[in-house]
Amino acid sequence: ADPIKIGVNQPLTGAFAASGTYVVNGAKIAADEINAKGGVLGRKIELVIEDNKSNPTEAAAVAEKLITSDKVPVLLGAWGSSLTLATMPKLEEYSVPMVVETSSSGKITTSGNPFVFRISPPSAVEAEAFEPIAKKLGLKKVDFLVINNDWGRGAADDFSKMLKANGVQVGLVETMDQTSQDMSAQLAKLKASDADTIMVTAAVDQLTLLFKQMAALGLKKRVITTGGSQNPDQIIAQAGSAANDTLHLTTFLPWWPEKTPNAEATSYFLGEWKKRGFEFAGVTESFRGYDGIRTIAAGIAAGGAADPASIQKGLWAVNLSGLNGPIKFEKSGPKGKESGQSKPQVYLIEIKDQKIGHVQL
Amino acid sequence: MLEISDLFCGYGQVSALKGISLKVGKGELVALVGANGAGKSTTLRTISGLVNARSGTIRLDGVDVTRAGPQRMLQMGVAHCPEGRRVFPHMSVADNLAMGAYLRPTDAALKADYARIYDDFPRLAERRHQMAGTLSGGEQQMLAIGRALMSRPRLVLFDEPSLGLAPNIVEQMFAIIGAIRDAGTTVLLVEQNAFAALELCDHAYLLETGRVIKAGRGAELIDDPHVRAAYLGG
Amino acid sequence: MDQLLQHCVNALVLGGTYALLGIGLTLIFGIMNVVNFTHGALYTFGAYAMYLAAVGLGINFYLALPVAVVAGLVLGAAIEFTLLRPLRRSDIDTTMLVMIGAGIILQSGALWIFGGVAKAIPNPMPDQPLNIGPVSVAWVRLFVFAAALVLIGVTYLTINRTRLGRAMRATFQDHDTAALMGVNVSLIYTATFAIGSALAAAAGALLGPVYVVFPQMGDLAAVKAFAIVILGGLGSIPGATIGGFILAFAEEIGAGYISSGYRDAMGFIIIIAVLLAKPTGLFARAERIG
Amino acid sequence: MSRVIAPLLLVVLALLPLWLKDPYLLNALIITGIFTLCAMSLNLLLGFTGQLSLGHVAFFGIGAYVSALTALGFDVELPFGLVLVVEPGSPLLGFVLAVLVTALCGYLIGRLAFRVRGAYFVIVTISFAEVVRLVALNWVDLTQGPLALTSIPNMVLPLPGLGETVLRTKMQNYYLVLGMAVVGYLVVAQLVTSRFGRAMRGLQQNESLALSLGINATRTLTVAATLSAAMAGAAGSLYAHYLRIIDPDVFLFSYTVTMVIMVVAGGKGTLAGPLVGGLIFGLLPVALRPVMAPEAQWIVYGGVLIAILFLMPQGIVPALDALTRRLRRARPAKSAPGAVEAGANP
Amino acid sequence: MSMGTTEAVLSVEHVSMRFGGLTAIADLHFDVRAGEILSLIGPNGAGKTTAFNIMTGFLKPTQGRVLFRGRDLAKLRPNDIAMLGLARTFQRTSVFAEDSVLDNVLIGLNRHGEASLLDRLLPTPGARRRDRATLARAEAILDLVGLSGRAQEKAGSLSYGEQRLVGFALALAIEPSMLLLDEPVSGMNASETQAFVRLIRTVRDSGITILLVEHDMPMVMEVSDRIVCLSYGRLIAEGTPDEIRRDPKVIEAYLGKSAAKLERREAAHA
Ligand SMILES: Nc1ncnc2c1ncn2[C@@H]1O[C@H](COP(=O)(O)OP(=O)(O)OP(=O)(O)O)[C@@H](O)[C@H]1O
Ligand SMILES: Nc1ncnc2c1ncn2[C@@H]1O[C@H](COP(=O)(O)OP(=O)(O)OP(=O)(O)O)[C@@H](O)[C@H]1O
Ligand SMILES: [Mg+2]
Ligand SMILES: [Mg+2]
Repeated sequence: ADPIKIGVNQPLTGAFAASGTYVVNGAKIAADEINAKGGVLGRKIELVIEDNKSNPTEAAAVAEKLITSDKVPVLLGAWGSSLTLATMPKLEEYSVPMVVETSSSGKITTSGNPFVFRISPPSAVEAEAFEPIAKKLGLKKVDFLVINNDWGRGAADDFSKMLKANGVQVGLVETMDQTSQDMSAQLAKLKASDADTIMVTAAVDQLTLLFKQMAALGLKKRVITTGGSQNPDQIIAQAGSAANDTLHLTTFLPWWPEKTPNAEATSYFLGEWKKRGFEFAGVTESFRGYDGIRTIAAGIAAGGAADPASIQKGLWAVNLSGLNGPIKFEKSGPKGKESGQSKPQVYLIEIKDQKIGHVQL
Repeated sequence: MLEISDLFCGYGQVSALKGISLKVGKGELVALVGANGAGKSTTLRTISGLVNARSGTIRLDGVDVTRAGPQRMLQMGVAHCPEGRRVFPHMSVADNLAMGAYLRPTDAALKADYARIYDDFPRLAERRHQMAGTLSGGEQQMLAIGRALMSRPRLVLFDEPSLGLAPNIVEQMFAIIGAIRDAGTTVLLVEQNAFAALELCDHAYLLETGRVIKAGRGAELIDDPHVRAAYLGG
Repeated sequence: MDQLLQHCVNALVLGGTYALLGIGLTLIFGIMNVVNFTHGALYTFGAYAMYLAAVGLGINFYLALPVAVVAGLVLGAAIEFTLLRPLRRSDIDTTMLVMIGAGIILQSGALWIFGGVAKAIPNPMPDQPLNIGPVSVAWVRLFVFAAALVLIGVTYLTINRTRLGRAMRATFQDHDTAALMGVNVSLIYTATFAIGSALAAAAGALLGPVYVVFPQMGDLAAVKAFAIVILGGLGSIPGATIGGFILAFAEEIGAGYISSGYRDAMGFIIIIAVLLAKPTGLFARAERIG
Repeated sequence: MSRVIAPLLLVVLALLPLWLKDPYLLNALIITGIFTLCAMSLNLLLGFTGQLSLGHVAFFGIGAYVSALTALGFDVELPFGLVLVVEPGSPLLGFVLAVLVTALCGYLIGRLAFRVRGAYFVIVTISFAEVVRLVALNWVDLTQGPLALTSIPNMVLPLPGLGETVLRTKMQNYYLVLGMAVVGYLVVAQLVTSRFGRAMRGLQQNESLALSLGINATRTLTVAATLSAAMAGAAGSLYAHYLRIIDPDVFLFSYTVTMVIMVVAGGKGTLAGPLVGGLIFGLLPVALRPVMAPEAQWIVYGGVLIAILFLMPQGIVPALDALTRRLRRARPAKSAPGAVEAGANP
Repeated sequence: MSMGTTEAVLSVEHVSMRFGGLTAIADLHFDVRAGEILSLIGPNGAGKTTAFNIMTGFLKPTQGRVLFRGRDLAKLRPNDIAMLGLARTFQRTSVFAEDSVLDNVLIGLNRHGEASLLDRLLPTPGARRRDRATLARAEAILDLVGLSGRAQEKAGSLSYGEQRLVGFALALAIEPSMLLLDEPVSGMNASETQAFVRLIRTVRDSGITILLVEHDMPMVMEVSDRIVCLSYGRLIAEGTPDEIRRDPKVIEAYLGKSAAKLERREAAHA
């Protein structure tokens, strides 16, 4: 039989090229694994990968192409929130479901688009998971330094809300442009503030810069990063000792496969990743591509047919043990037009002496 | 010294020179006169290599230099003081003169040359550090003349050097050109001030629409009725 | 007060790097009149060259720097020779577009060769910052600052005091007449573009170790470089230097006391304000009419 | 040349959807059309006044935001305790407001352009666009900042007899964009062939001389900038209602670069230039997409750009112009035009 | 042979101009009367072009003011002044180099046939008629200056002398009531200059007042009604050509030995 096509809409060039490429590589591992085991519904699956150039207009165009020219019944995409949001009207227009693997904007699952199924945690979910940790750490006053996009802003909002509800003071909320390389002005301000903790939301490259620049300014406070895109290994490799004594909220523990909810799958994924010659640092991004394709495959199997409507139905029935916890969609958003949201696990890790440790609280 | 034969040249579709031949002997002062658009400036530009000849040859001391290019021509001792002043507007007067001596940066005689130019044109000495672009028209013209002389040429091509100069300075300028010739430098002079040029020159050519239509000693041309009517205002 | 001091020191050090970004461009944009959209890509190129030399080949940090600069010089000469020379007589917008094309190719090439993951270049300076009272500065930044000042000084002297510099200025003011002065105009074009490129690459090679190296690193740098050059007045090296410091102070103080969200806006607001007050930049040159 | 190319393109483009049913390609054409409209507006400034606006995307983005916010409604707190509440309105009203607001911005930038020229103008426009982008990003109350404006309604058109029609389908949007492009083309065409157009050309070539002839630089540049901005604003409005989501990425610098490429490669200062450039560089990425790796697509895109300029430094349309002129001259000369007027009387 | 009234069209009232430390004009004071040809002469760098720039609004004087037909020009921009009917040419060649000679003049006819923007958007018959009239006018001007043969040529490709004529045609195109000419015959030979003198006279006879800057003394002496002489920014003499020719200050600062030649020439003519 013909293979079942799955559209993959990711940034392979432009600002997010590194992350998009990781996700695609993870997705390929899943597809090969599934095909090696005989595929779904007796058919192989085939990834149709398109580059959305880190640009919302292109993301929408790519969705249109995948759906109408390649006739894919389901999509994986589109990394950043603005990219995902841009594709959503197309999903509605053609009634095709999409599994969202990375984006964190709350709007994605609250705006009433029943074709969206998200396996990454929106920042509200992350904040909720952080609540018990925050209590145990005994935070008093927190400043924020976030990337100035939906992801960073969303994190600052949701974490502030949660912290205030728990009696923790919230001080400064500083932002940085996603292309900024020099954050010394923001850091000087944070250095002078009386908060005990800084929560940071940014991608790995900016985190590296931040840690180096913090060290250069002699800024020594508790730092917690959120968002799950940290690549701690890359940070250690590039920031060196400057990364010591930082805490990171993450959704995947590739360092200790045995501690993950699905140890067997994690080991397989890590083994395959290594076999293909990719750098270990990328796994904290790429596992989402891997889980995303597995989710879609499970949805197809559960729906019993490879048409968009069946897959959409099937996704609601998915109950899969992902690399970071059970993948199971709950309803979210306005009644009658709910989107699916799965709640992954959130862990706290620590970098000490340039090594990664799991913080058990 | 300079010998041009059957030179053709043009710009794009236009042909500006249609077979020019002329000779400039060593130490001579030769004048080139003609109406607007006759091709005088183009002739000078072709000699100095700013414009490429389409056909014909230019010889300097017997050497074919038709396609030598401006740098090579200057190295061989041919300086060109272009039409319309063309000073470097954002450089000082002194820097403009230094550009004139670009190919002889370490020459010991340089100081004396600067002094001579400043002596000839005291106005320039006053304005040594002014940006050339803010000089008045006539001041720029003096600068252009001085700059051309800074390379100590053997042959100098002047394109309307009297342009925009006050009458007393024009006189002085012609005197300077005469002095240069007397000091042994060969001069090819294009002048709208045809009377003065013809009086001064050893030999003259009359150009019309890209061709040489008359040649002779200056005095001959002054007396020529056609020349009188067409160029000297009757 | 401590915060203000720290901001000022930050701005001073940052201003040095901005000035460094600006001077390469002020040669090519200000003096050659080429709207150089490859400036960012050349900056990125310098950083990758440094990465390859220092990390890939394991050359000593201080020796790798000149290697990267020479690589920039060669690339700049090559770009001028192949792309700009044939278009010398066309207008400024045509060359600008060709430079856009070249910039796209260089940037995509970097992505293709090195991937999107950022690279870090280790430096031999001490990790511990220099602390003076309440103020801290990283050693590597001080090194960059010093190097920037040296490069600016050398460039300034080259342009304003040497025969080469004089020929460069003359050529781009009136290239026919410069040719009549015996200047090898073609060589000057190539040399100027190459030197400007080498300065961009030097900025990349010096800042690569301070920041991280990735294919898009040149985008923001280029926009800032343009702003700095204009702020100081086209073609003026002291202008570009002071423009760099003004921009750095505006950003630092703006982010520190107004809003970090508008950090990058501060520089642009200053530019608009300065140009409204003095439409030809701070170090404009006189023009005359008639 | 423009007189031949433009109507020809119009006929072809008007008939195209009759056999081209692929929604993806229609989508590509719609987006291309929107950017071509921007390119036409940029051409008015760059091609006819010589002022390069590298912040043209600002007008595009402002148009998109104004139109979207009008259609979606919003409430913001203003200083002094004022609260501005706007109920959702018709997208058509949004379009009109988008045009008006961007025209006003264009007017202000035009006034500025009178003071700063050339490279300085370039930077002022870049700065303007960057400041506007940062406002869109940071004024979260109004624009929702990076969280994007979503669920923007489609454009509506009051059709005689049918009431207000919501333009949902690709086909409808295609003809809407095509119609706007035609209107934009005609406005530019009328403008530049007039006395006013000559004034712009004069200013571009020799400003002091133009001034000495009584040409009002401020007014000329302001009118050009105002119209240009309004057209870009109209394009932004179409974009917002077609894509139905906008975020501060509508201010991407690369969009301006795309517009500049379309104008200059097509032939700045010609009427058909931005159309030809727009179609080529709007559709080139679509053509490259299936053939090669993503990075290679960009490299080829840059290569094509360079190749076009090497072969045709003035741009495509002027090169075609020169070619036809040469062909015509090669044929037995019928007597040049102009000679007829000048030399009619013996 | 000063014609008509002594009414001043243009009055320069105690104007000074400084560039940094350099005084280019100091307390300049003179009138131009309606219908006359007045020449402004003086050594290089005396401040003649600067005076033109002040009169046409390109420079604002550091002191003093200029009145044109009774109106203070202090606050007006160059284009406003042109619209009042005061036209100028430039010392350096000045044309719209990329356009044809005819288009150059059409640009210059800017002031001619005011068509509103709306008129253009809807090309009415009225607008078309005006377009045709404008074209005819342009051709007439080219005819007058003798450039009709080169109407379709790119202005930038004309020779130096021809470009100067284009500049003159442009100034005529705005239909001025007064014309400022900055070295109009530089780059022309004696015969061409004579043709130009006839042209200026025709223009003056059509009622246009002319202020001339020129270093071609025979021409100046022949054509001027009156002459004003500047040196180092100061007015040093004012009078008829005969008076100026004999003025020792003018001879010393400006004419040099050529004064004698002029005398001879004049004698020969007489
Ligand atoms: N750059 C150019 N492009 C096209 N044609 C040109 C160019 N320069 C000169 N020409 C043409 O070549 C012919 C000769 O011009 P040239 O400048 O040599 O004349 P000229 O004798 O110096 O005149 P003038 O006394 O006015 O300076 C003219 O018809 C002119 O139009
Ligand atoms: N923008 C300026 N900056 C500095 N100096 C200037 C400027 N413009 C003119 N000057 C100086 O002012 C003086 C008067 O110049 P102007 O051009 O008016 O002289 P001119 O009388 O027209 O001379 P010419 O007969 O040579 O054209 C000159 O010495 C000139 O160098
Ligand atoms: Mg000439
Ligand atoms: Mg003058």
